Amino acid sequence: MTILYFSWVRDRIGLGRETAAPPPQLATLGQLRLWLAGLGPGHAAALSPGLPVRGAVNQELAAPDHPIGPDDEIAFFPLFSGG
Amino acid sequence: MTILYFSWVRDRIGLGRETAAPPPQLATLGQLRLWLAGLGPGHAAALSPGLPVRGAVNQELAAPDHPIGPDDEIAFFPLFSGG
Amino acid sequence: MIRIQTAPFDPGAELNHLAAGQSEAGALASFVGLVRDEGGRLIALTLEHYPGMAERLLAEIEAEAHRRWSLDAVTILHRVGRMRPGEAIVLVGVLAAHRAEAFAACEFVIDRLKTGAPFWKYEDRSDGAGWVETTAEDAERAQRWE
Amino acid sequence: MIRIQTAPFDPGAELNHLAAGQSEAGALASFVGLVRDEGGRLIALTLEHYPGMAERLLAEIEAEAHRRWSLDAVTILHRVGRMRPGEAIVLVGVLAAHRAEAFAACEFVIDRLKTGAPFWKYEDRSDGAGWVETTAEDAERAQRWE
Repeated sequence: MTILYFSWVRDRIGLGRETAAPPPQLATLGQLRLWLAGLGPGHAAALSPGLPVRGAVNQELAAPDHPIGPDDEIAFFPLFSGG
Repeated sequence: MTILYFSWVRDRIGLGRETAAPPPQLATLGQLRLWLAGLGPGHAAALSPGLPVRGAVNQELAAPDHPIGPDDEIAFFPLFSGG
Repeated sequence: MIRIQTAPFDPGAELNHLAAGQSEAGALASFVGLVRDEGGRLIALTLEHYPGMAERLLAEIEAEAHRRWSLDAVTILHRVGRMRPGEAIVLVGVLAAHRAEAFAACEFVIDRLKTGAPFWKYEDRSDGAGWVETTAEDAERAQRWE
Repeated sequence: MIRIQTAPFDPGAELNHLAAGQSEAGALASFVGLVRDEGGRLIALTLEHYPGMAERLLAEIEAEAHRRWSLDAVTILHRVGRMRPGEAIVLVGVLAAHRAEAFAACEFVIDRLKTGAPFWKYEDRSDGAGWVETTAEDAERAQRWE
């Protein structure tokens, strides 16, 4: 599973992209986020519950209950601030 | 007194500018318009009461009761359609 | 900046000029009015104006925009004379710190200009020629700002 | 037309290109977002994006604008990477028969783009550096269109 990070989520984790093999019982985007937040202090500072982070599955914005699979491209990032 | 005409007011009168010496008892823009409308068929077709014509005195939009004097620049024209 | 001219103008170059050198402004809203070809029926559009009065009324519209909003710069450019389909008739550019003001002021200026400054359009069409009437829509849009 | 690029772009040239060759369109409304110098404190602004997703969401915004209004053409151009005060970040140009649609669609696109497409701003300032938060005003302006 490919996971992309942007903006301060990436800065805190220290990586823009990683490949993860979460336990197969993780079925949703929200469960994946919680699992990633437990991987270390950087991941916790970026992804812990309460932080204003949104997620996407295969480049579509997705809610925490969105199902995920091993071939998905997942991304986490803050609210957008373009333009 | 200099009188300017624009757009179809000018086309109907056949002149863009004329110098007129109206009778001194003509004191307002509206009286001047009526007097001009009586000068001939072109003037009548351009300035008769009821036609959608506006007037200016010294390059300021002016109502029919606006006073006029011999040194004023008067203009008559249709509603604006620029831009 | 107010300019009325017979020569064609380059809208993009005018907008770049407006944007240049105003480092506090984050937003440039603009409007360019172009000669429509009216399904191929329009041969040419001629814009007439009342010299002197037109410049003065445009300057008043510009001043009123500055009174209503916090703006860095405004450009109003109006072409007069005979022009062809596709050519630019009028340009309004508004530079401001933020886009809400820039958009509002730009719409205000073009709405006021259409019915509040002494310009008249004459159409030369393959199906006839004549002076263009003020549209009801233009009159309504101008009234929004009263 | 949607384009995301690292190289600087010329807003005026892009707008002229949009206006060219669409002889039915009488109105070009546009917005250009420029890097503000924040009273001399901003050294550079860096725009990051999510490649692929950004292009797709901009294309969705463009398609939604076409669904809501009758438009001849839309250009959305967003620069990414590091840029200096005065440079153009984003351009939205809308060509339509009439100005009411052109203005509404242009405001819609920039409002949606600001909070609805995956771009993030990072400021490098003489008084500190950091990621820019979505402003409450931007969030409100985007909600006007829901």
